[in-house]
Amino acid sequence: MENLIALLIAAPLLGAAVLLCGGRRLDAVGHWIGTVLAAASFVVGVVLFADMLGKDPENRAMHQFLFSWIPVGGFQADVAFQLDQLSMTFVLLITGVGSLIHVYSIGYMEHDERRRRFFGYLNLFLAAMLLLVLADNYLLLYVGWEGVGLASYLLIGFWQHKPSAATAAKKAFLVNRVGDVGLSIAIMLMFTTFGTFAFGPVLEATGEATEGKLTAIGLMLLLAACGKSAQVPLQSWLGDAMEGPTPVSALIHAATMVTAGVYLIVRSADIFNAAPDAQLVTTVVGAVTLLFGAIVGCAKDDIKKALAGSTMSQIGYMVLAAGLGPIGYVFAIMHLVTHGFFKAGLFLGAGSVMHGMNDEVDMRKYGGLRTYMPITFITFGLGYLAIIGFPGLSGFFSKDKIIEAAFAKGGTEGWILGGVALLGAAITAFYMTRVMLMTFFGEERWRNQPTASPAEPDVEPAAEHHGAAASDHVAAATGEPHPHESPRVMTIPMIVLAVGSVFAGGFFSIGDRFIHWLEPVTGHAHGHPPIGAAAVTASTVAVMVLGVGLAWLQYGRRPVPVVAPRGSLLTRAARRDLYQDDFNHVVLVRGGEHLTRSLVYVDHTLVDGVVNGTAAGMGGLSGRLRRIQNGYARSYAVSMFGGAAILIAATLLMRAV
Amino acid sequence: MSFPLLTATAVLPALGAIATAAVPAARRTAAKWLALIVSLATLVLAAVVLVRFDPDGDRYQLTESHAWIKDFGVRYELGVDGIAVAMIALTALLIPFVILAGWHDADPLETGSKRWRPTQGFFALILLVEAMVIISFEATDVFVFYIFFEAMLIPMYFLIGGFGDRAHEHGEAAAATQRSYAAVKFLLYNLVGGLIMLAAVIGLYVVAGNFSLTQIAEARANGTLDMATSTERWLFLGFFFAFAVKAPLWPLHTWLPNAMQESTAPVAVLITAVVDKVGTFAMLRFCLQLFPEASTWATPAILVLALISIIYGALLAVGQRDIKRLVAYASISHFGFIILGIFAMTSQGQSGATLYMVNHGISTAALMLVAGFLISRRGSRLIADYGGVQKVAPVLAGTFLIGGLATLSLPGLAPFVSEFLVLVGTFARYPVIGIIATVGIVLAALYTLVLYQRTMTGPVKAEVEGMPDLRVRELVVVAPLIALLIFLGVYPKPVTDIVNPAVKQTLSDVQKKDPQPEVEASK
Amino acid sequence: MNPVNYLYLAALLFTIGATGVLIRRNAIVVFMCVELMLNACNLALVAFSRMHGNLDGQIIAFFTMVVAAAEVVVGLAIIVSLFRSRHSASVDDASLMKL
Amino acid sequence: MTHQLAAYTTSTGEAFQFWVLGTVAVIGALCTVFMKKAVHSALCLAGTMIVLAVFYLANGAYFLGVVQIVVYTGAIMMLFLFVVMLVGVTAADSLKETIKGQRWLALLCGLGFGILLVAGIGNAALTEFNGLGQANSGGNVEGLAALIFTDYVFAFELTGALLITAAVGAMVLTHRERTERAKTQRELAEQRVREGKHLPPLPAPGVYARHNAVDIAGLLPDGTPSELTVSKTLRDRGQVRDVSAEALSDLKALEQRAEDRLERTNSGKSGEASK
Repeated sequence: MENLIALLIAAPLLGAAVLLCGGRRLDAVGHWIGTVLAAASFVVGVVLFADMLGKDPENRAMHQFLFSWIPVGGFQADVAFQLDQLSMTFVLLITGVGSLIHVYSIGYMEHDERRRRFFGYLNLFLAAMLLLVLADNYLLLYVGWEGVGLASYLLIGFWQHKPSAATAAKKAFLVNRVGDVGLSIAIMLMFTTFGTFAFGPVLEATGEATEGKLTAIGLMLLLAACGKSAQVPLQSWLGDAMEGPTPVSALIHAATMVTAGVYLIVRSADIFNAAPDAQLVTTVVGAVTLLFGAIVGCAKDDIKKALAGSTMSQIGYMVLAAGLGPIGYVFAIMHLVTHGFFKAGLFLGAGSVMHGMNDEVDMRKYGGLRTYMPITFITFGLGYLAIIGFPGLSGFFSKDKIIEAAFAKGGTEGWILGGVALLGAAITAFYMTRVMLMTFFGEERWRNQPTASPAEPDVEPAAEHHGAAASDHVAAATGEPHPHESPRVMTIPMIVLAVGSVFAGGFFSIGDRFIHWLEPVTGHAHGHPPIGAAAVTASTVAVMVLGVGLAWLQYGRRPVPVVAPRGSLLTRAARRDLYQDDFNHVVLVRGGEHLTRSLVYVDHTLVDGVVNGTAAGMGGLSGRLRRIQNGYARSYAVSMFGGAAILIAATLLMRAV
Repeated sequence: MSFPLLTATAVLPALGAIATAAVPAARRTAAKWLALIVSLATLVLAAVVLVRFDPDGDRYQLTESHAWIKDFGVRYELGVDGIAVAMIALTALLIPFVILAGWHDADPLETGSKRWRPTQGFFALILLVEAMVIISFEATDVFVFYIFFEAMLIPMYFLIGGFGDRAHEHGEAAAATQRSYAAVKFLLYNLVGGLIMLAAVIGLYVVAGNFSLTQIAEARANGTLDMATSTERWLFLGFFFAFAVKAPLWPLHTWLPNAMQESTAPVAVLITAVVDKVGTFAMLRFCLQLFPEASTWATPAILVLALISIIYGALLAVGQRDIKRLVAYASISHFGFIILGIFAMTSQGQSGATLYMVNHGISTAALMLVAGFLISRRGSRLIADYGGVQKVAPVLAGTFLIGGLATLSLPGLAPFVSEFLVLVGTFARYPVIGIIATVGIVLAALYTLVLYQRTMTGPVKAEVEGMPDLRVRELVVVAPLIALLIFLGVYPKPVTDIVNPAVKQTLSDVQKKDPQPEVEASK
Repeated sequence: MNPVNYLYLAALLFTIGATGVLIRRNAIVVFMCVELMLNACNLALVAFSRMHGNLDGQIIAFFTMVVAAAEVVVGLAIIVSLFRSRHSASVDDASLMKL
Repeated sequence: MTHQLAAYTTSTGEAFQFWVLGTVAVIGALCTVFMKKAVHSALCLAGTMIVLAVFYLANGAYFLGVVQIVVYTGAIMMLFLFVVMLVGVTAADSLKETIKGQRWLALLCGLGFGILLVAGIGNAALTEFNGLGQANSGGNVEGLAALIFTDYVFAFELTGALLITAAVGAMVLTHRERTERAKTQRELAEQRVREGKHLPPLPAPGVYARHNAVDIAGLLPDGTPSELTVSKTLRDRGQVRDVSAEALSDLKALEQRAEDRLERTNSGKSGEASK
């Protein structure tokens, strides 16, 4: 059984290799190869899952040792896999959602000439992500960690002819690199502290290490998590990452990759448990981010950016939960899974809407679409209900548990965190309702106005890259859009995800299935909020209704202006991601440019100048010296004579002394 | 006595060089093929060396020793340890690609010129450099090493000054002046270093009475030869200076950008991937073995310089407008990592450094050669002149990207392994330096991705339109390198197995042990 | 008086001759000064031979004379041909010995 | 007795001789250096050499003394003089220094050198010495001969070879091989016609003169001297004597006398004649 683990990764990896090296002759079948291999990986996952269920909870973990990777002295890095409940959860999520999105992409990317490569990248991503969650040591995890970074870089910048896309891709990779620094430093710390960086030994030995070291490791891991999961202060890349094709946003920037940070924290649970300070920082980061994302999400008119903000804030929930320790880990993962379902569904819906509207992403140019694309409307709606935590849907269960846990943290912290979580829930309800209303309800603002998508300044025909969108819109690309439902190959995945987002939460929570499932790995402690669980739940629902109501008052009752009003100070700030990017630009980019320029100057004038200066000096000196050679035999004779005199003097002195 | 394998490995390319130079003017192609075949044969010999070498055997194997200059106790002594084997293999591996990549670099400008000899000279010089580099990797006699360490400069000088990059914005004349400037700069820098080293070599002879590395190291080890501390330090500095110039270490680096910028891409690869490695290799073999105390004494300063090289080189790479200069500064940054690893005095650091030499050779070769193909197509080195190449020549762009990713040491590619080893090794002994050095990886990502974005992505520039994709010859050059990058990234064990014992030896020479982890984790 | 005075005299003459070589421009005069120096040497040699009480000094002086004769012959020949070629016997005219 | 005496000091006579002749020698040397004309230098040098010859004799080097006079002063110095004549006796070269600082440097070096030499001899401490008594007992020449033909025979032979080489060398240097055939009268004439100057042969020196020395330029009809009539060598040496002035005055006087004798009272005519 263990040997199957490698197969999980091998399948998509093979797909990537074949598709990327295959060349044009594979264009016809490329997408099928990719999808089939992804599905195969899912099947393997299911088989392993079944096998795992067969064993008793305590020793479900499986190991597979492939080969020794980097053996140098005490530094022993192996390529070995560990498949326990936690990994299994991710495996199923990644391969499952991944396969669905492969299917979806078949339709979405239909008319892109580079579809083969797109699927190659998708497979590459799957492989890297699986490696990330299956690795049994931090260094191998690091490989997957950067691998998903690479895949996301390639996919965000998939439409490379768009400078915006290329820039966004670069930005994403760089910000992630900053996080990676954290991860690698954490690994080094582990090596110097424990002499190893394999999960098992490290996590066992946490008890013996000093708390300071553990805190340091924890914080470094948190930094890494911030980078990957777009948490404050490294969140700036996620918004721009929406430049990528929508399936990418759904798979990488909603369902799986961005949750890797949460995985990292939960995986290192023992370290964090032993380092309360690190935990505190984690909760703070989570809380801040969930507000940040929510606020940003409220202001964005670009539907994908709005969803990105919501992703940010949802992951903030997860990080918050993970920071709470044993009372939170399980719920973090649970929310992660449910979020994987409904957020992926939402993005796919958004994609479906977009290409029904000539790739228009501005919600102000939508409206009343529910009649034109019913399936999209329904699936999107279910996802919407799930995310705002409508009782009975999956989002409700997971998020409510997190809020409870936050209160259960106890003390003022507990109150603050819980309060923030509640507030976040309200805002979530608000902006998601806003998205829903602006897109599917209200009057049809897209009527009689050409929509040249702001997403593509260049004049390339949409057929170049925008899949089904182009099929009947090449002609009308600049004219009035003709909203229509997407082909079945796209709707089916949306339906499946919708189902997931409806029932997953309930399925997990009933009888604490999920808790029992993960407990052996992460451990679990029941948290008791000071105001009983029921009260928390009630308040959650209450704030949810409140948020929905407010949104309805603002966007449901009055018509939505096509051109965005100037808005309040906060709105404007939120539109610009609370000026976080501008800060980066001014401080880092500009500063960096000046620094490099001045350094180039220094290198040329100072370091090089010293050398050239010496050379010039030598030349001048010799130029002076050669004047002595005036060519007159007599002057040479004088020097000879003088020399003779000096010699005699020398000999005499020698004699004297 | 057995067959002198090491000598053969070095002599074969030398003979090949003579033969190539002797090919009549009209038969250019024949000369090229001859050179290629010779380099491949050398590769075979190097492979034999690799096979015959037993990692767990004596320190120096396949040794040869003949009296040369009796009066000065100079002996023609050759011998390889794991590190040397790795470097020889790298050299022999890269040269065929260099030759193949430079296939047309020395062709006559106007076709059909009968009396055009430089083509022969170009390939002959390349083979000559290979021979000298290989023998300086093999020499265990300081004097022999010094001779070839210096003699290397002559063919390199002609390669840089004589066969410059024809792509120059100010025309051929300006290119020629720039070239000669670069060549002279290269020569002067390295000569100065070499002369100082010569003084140190003589001093060593005065102190030790012979030039044999093995004997002196042994005598140092068992205390029969004890130098005054000051003497040892001076000698160490003499040696180190030369190697630091060659390496190149900040602030002795300014010759490298000019040299790489002005020379053709294959020659640039020759400089940074092969010749410069002699410097770092010699630090490991000579500085540490001959002068252990002095090495430990100088470590802090050297580490700081290496750190400066890393950050400084990376920052300047970000600031460059010229593709080749950018790669050059990136190399400076990487050499910083190598030196950092060597003087971190941990097994991870030094194994990492050795591995780094190999990987950096391959990755730079890949990146630089693809860059060379790109430049040869457009006829300009300026980044600003490109854009959207990815759309016109996807394969070229893809290989370029992989080369770049290797340069920023992406996990899964070879350089990551070595870089991480170096960082861990440094961190284990000097945490602060380790952390600062880690920042270098962000900068590496920055300059690589900026380069890729500016040249390959975005709307297609008019001049780039219709740029042909990689030809078969070029693919033959690049594909194996990339395959090697991936293989060594996934399974570096073969190399580490060869290198580790030698590194252990070196560490024992300097009486250093790996720092032990605070918590002895149950494994 | 002590014969050492001869040596002093020789030294004096030698110095005068040398200075003359350095000062004069006319090749012939320069040449004469050289002869003067030679003679000074001879005087010293003779004085030495008297002091040591053997004839070796004189013999060396004798050889010096012979050599001087040969030298004069050749030297003067050179001067003559020099004068022929450039109508001047000044040593400064031959000032091509520079970079 | 002479031996004993010679062993420590010399006779007062010799001392007297030394001081007198030494002064002479030094003066001669100085003159050699500082005389403007080469001839004078040569003569002064000859004087110095003779003085030296005397000193040789005084030091018991009889053979050398004679050789000094015969060979040096007799042969070599004459050779010098001969060359000086060849190059130009009267051509005095200026003592003005052309190279900057050369003279001062030279004097400085000379002074320093001299002082050092003297100092060297001084602290060589040569007080006690033995004369040539027994060395010259068999006669100075015989003694020399014995040594030359025994110990120094090789050197002697070599000097012989050297002398021959020198003689040959001198010849080679001075003797000019005529590479092309000498031009005949006719060719010279034709050349002159071709060049178009001096169609008639060059005028002879000494025209209109009671002087007919080669160094006197012939006069042109208007009485001015013509350089052409004097040989080039003399011209180069600047040894042309100009007698045109007195020649003209003589002419005038001659005409005057003729007038008187013919008793021409015609003032107008006389006026014309006096012109």
